[in-house]
Amino acid sequence: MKVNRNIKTYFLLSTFSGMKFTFFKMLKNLFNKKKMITLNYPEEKYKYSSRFKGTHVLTVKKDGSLRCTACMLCATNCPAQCIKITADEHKDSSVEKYPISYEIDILRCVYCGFCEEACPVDAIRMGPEWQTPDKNGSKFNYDIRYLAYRPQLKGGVESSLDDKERHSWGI
Amino acid sequence: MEVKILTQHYDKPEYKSLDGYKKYDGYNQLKKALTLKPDEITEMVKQAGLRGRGGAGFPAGVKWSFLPKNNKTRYLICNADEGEPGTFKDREMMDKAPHQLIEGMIISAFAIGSPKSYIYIRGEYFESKKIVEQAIKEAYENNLLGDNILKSGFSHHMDIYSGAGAYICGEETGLISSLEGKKGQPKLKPPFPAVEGYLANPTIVNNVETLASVTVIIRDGVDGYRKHGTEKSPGTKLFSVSGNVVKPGNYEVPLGYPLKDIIFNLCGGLKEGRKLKAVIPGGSSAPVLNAEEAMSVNMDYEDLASKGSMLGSGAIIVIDDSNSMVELLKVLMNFYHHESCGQCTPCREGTGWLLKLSNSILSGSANLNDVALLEKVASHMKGKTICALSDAAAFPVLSFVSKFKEEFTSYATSNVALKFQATNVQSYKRG
Amino acid sequence: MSGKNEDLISCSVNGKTISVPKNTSAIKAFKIAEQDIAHYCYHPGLSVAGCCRLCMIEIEGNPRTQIACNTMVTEGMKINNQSKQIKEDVQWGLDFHLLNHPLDCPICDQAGECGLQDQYMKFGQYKPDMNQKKVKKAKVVSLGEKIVLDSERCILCSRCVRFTDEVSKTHELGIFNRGDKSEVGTFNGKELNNDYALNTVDICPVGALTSKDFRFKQRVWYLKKAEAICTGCSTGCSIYLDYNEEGFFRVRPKPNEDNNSYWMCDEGRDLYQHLNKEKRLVKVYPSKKVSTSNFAVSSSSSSSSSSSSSSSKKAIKYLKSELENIKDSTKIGVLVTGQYSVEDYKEFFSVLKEKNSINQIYHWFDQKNSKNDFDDLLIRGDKNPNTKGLLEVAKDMSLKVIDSSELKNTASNLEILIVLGPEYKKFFSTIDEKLEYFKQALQVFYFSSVKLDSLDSISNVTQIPLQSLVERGGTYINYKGLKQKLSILPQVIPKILSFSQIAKVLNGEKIQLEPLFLKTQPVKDNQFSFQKN
Amino acid sequence: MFTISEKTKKFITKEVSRYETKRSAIIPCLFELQKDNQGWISNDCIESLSQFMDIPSKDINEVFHFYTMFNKKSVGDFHIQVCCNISCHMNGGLDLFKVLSDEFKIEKNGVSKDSLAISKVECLGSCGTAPMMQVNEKYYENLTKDKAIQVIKDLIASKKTN
Repeated sequence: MKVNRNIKTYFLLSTFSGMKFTFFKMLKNLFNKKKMITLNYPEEKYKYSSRFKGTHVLTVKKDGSLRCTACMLCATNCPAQCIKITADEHKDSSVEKYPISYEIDILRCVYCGFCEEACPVDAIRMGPEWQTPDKNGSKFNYDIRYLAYRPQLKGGVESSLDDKERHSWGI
Repeated sequence: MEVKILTQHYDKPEYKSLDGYKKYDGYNQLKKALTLKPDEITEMVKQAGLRGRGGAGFPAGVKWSFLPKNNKTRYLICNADEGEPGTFKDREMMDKAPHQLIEGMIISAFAIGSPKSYIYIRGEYFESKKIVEQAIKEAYENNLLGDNILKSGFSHHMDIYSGAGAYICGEETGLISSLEGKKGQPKLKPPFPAVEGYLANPTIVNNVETLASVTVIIRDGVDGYRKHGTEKSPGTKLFSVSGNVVKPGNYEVPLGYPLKDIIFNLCGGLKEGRKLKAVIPGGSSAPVLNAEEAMSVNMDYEDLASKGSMLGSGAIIVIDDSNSMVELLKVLMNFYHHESCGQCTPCREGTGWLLKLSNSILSGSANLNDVALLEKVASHMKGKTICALSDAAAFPVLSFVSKFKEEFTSYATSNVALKFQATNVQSYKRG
Repeated sequence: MSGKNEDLISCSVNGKTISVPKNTSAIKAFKIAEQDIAHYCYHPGLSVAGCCRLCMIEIEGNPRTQIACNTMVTEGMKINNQSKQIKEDVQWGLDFHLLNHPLDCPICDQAGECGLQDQYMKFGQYKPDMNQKKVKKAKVVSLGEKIVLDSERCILCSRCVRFTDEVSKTHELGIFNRGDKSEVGTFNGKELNNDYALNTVDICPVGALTSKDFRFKQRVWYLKKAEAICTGCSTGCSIYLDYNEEGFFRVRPKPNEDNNSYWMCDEGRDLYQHLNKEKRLVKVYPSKKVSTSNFAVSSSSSSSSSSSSSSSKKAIKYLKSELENIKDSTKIGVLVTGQYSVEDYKEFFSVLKEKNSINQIYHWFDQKNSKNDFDDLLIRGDKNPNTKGLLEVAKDMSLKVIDSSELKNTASNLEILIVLGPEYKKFFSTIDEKLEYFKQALQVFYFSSVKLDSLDSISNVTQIPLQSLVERGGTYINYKGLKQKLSILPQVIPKILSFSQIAKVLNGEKIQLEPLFLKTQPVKDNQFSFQKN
Repeated sequence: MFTISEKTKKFITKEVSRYETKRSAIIPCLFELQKDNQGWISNDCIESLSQFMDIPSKDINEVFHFYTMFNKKSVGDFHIQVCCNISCHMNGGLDLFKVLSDEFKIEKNGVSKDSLAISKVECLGSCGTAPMMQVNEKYYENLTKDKAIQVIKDLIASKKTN
């Protein structure tokens, strides 16, 4: 029998048929949590690959000093021109040149990774973090203290060529 | 058997002093030469075909004829630096017959009309320097040097100058820079020394033996001199034989004399139980000959050139089968790296590279393409620098590697795994 | 030196036939034919060393390859350096140069203009076989307070040694040791401090000699190059000024055959310092003595805190009003130094002459006795770049030139003294003597582009900022009458007038102030990436 | 400041006038100076020589560092120079060097207690009589291990007597 259009509109048959789909999905999720597609963020976070291009990290040598020699190649290669470096003479003559200030204006950064490619001494890397909110605008100018020594970097940044192997060579 | 012309009276100790030298027909050639005209003497030397005995083998007469006709003072310099490894003939000539050299120099100076000449002697030869100085003093006292020599109107002054230990000062222009008090670094050619040499004056640089042979040419005349040796390389040559032979020493034989006779007859052959492995015929910078080539070669400029080697300073280094060619190459490369004057980049950096490569091959930490690299580096160093030291370093490498290929590869393949040498990655103290 | 004589020789370089004057070397022929040739030790201003062995050429009819810097061109000679053999030789020559060269490009100041980088890009082999240990030499050796030496980077081309032997004739630098252990250096710690020492930094093709003044200040590819004239003395050497948005960083000599060939002295290298903001006179300092009411300059009451928005224009309007109510021209004194261009003098004097009919100017010239001493290379006693120009303009406008020492007795009855102050303060030793005269005059208007701190203490001086010499442009006439034009550069400090604008204001016309260099420069393209100027 | 002895000063003035240019006299004067300063030349020696001969100290230092026979540091009374080039190497030049340095305990480029110094040098032009060595100015040829040791012992003994 042809179901009358009015019954469909008044008794909201199409709505309930739609809700049927989500209702059974909810039951399925209730009973076997592991198969659930979505993550309950922020407790569980998605694990990205080591090549993920997140917030920048300035890698450090064994003695904790910056690996960066202020050669300005990243600042030159950056299409957004958001890296500002000033260099100075290092006291220890075997280091010769090091940055006294290294700032990235993260609001203008397009996370393209050109700086990581340009760096000859692998001093700057794109780290795994990506959630970096902040309250006022001035905080988005990351300086050396944030880029190299922020607390989230406690365990060292895992990447294709980990620091531990290079530290074992003593550089 | 030996043909002693230059070294006829070397066994007599009094030949060293002036009267002893005069007893054996000494300084008569000078009297005879002073009667001739200078150009005649140059012509005689050119006819006699006397070739330079120092290493290049350039005809002496032709070199003398390059002198420009201008009124600049001309200098004659005797190259007694003798740095070529394996060579010790000049030292014996100066120890045993200094006057022979002085007489030859005065005749040559008269031929090219030079008022002043120097004997540039090697710094390490302290004793020889004393002997030659004494001889010069005697010559000055007997009116054989100084003004109006033997009343002939030709006046000539001679001085002796000692180097301070540099193989590069054996090269003509290196010697001239050293004489001028600068670092013994070779000068750019052109202009050649005959045109602009010592203090930009025309200069002729000749080896001890070349200048001494001039007296022989004057005494025996052109055809008397050409009696010995072959058509293209006439006269006799002093060969200093060293290495694994029973009786090493200086032997004067006519040019064209078979090498086999020199080693096995004159020098009493190898030590017993040893086989001939290789011979370096003309000083360390001459390409090496393996055993077969050495057996069949005659010692003159043309035959050695046909075998791919060169006569050079006539220092025969005999190598028997107890030595490893790679080790000898390392010794030679160490020599050339130590003696490179550092002026031109290919030679300064190239000799260092060759030494490090031969070291790594010898220590077994090299791989196959290191041997090929050794040859590539040597071939690209050759012929590109101001003086011939880079060629002198490249010739042994190319001849050693090409003629003893399997020995080099055996050293290299003993290290099968290509080890990654993290040689540059280490923290070093700088500044 | 450029061969005007008639006997020109024709020769063909890489197929291009050119005619060159007699006895030029083959490498100069390559430069005339604009053909690329790799070379390090050849420098047109120095003797031939022929030791880098890179400028190899093939000459038709000569089996061996020759070096171009030592071979003289003969009639009808055919030379080329394009053959495969030569290319391979140059590639290996470059490899030999880079054999013991340290990997210092990130920390080397020369990166971007380094001979090794440029010529390896053009002629290099790109597959290095070197796998042995490099030779270690002394790094960061300080040669005095101007230059730092790094002998690991040095490729021993001996240019600097030849410079100290032939040009500055002070024989400080030498190459010691032998073989690949040889190092450039001075003997026993002696310093490289002669007047022309920094030229060795320019001619060093690599980063072995770097100047302490420019050390790590700026990367070379950020800098733009402007041609200018050094105003340190009356030689007027032509120079390159390196600058970008943050200011001026470096002065380098520009090859100019008929004046300073390839060199410049070290004093001239501080020229860039007084073009930057720190040393400049940025805003007007009105004199305190005059009552601020009719000095309609500062809107707010206190005079010192006036914003510099358009105060210099108002200050000159005030000067105009002061000048109008002085009828007697002897009451006005004009004290001038030889530091400004011919156009500046013409405009300024013509206005004053026409409005106040002045007929004399005081010439502030400190080097009377040392005027014509000369160290037979470049440095001259007369430290003003345009003394000749000033005298010429004064003669054209029939202005009497009186020496500034006359001010001793005339300064007291002067009502207005206009001063065109010096830029190179260190050459004007008699400044404090002049300050006495300023005190006697009733009112002093001190025009200068450089801040003179000792003027603040004098009450009756109004300091008015001026554009610096590169922002004004204009022609300068050096000691032998050579006229040299300066190109005009964008401004570094806002709201500053040039002489033509000052003249217009004095005439009462309207002027439109130039926009500032920083803001208005539209960033059309990413000028920090590889600009090819 | 090193004071040049009177005898050497006279020698230098004679040498300077002996050659065409005074620069040619640098090498002979450096040899003389080396005798004055116990066998080696210090920077002060070069400084005073350059003042005395009025030649830029750079040129003298260039010549000094170029040649191997000028010693850069003290070499004691006897400087043993063992030839290690190709002919001497084949006849045992290297072990001669090892034997001598072990026997008299001379460490590498140092001076032993009875003031001996030893170094490997290049070809000394006496290959026929390999292996050989040069001590100060005298050649000792056709050496065997014990003959060489005996020679050095005699030298030390002779030094003690005079």
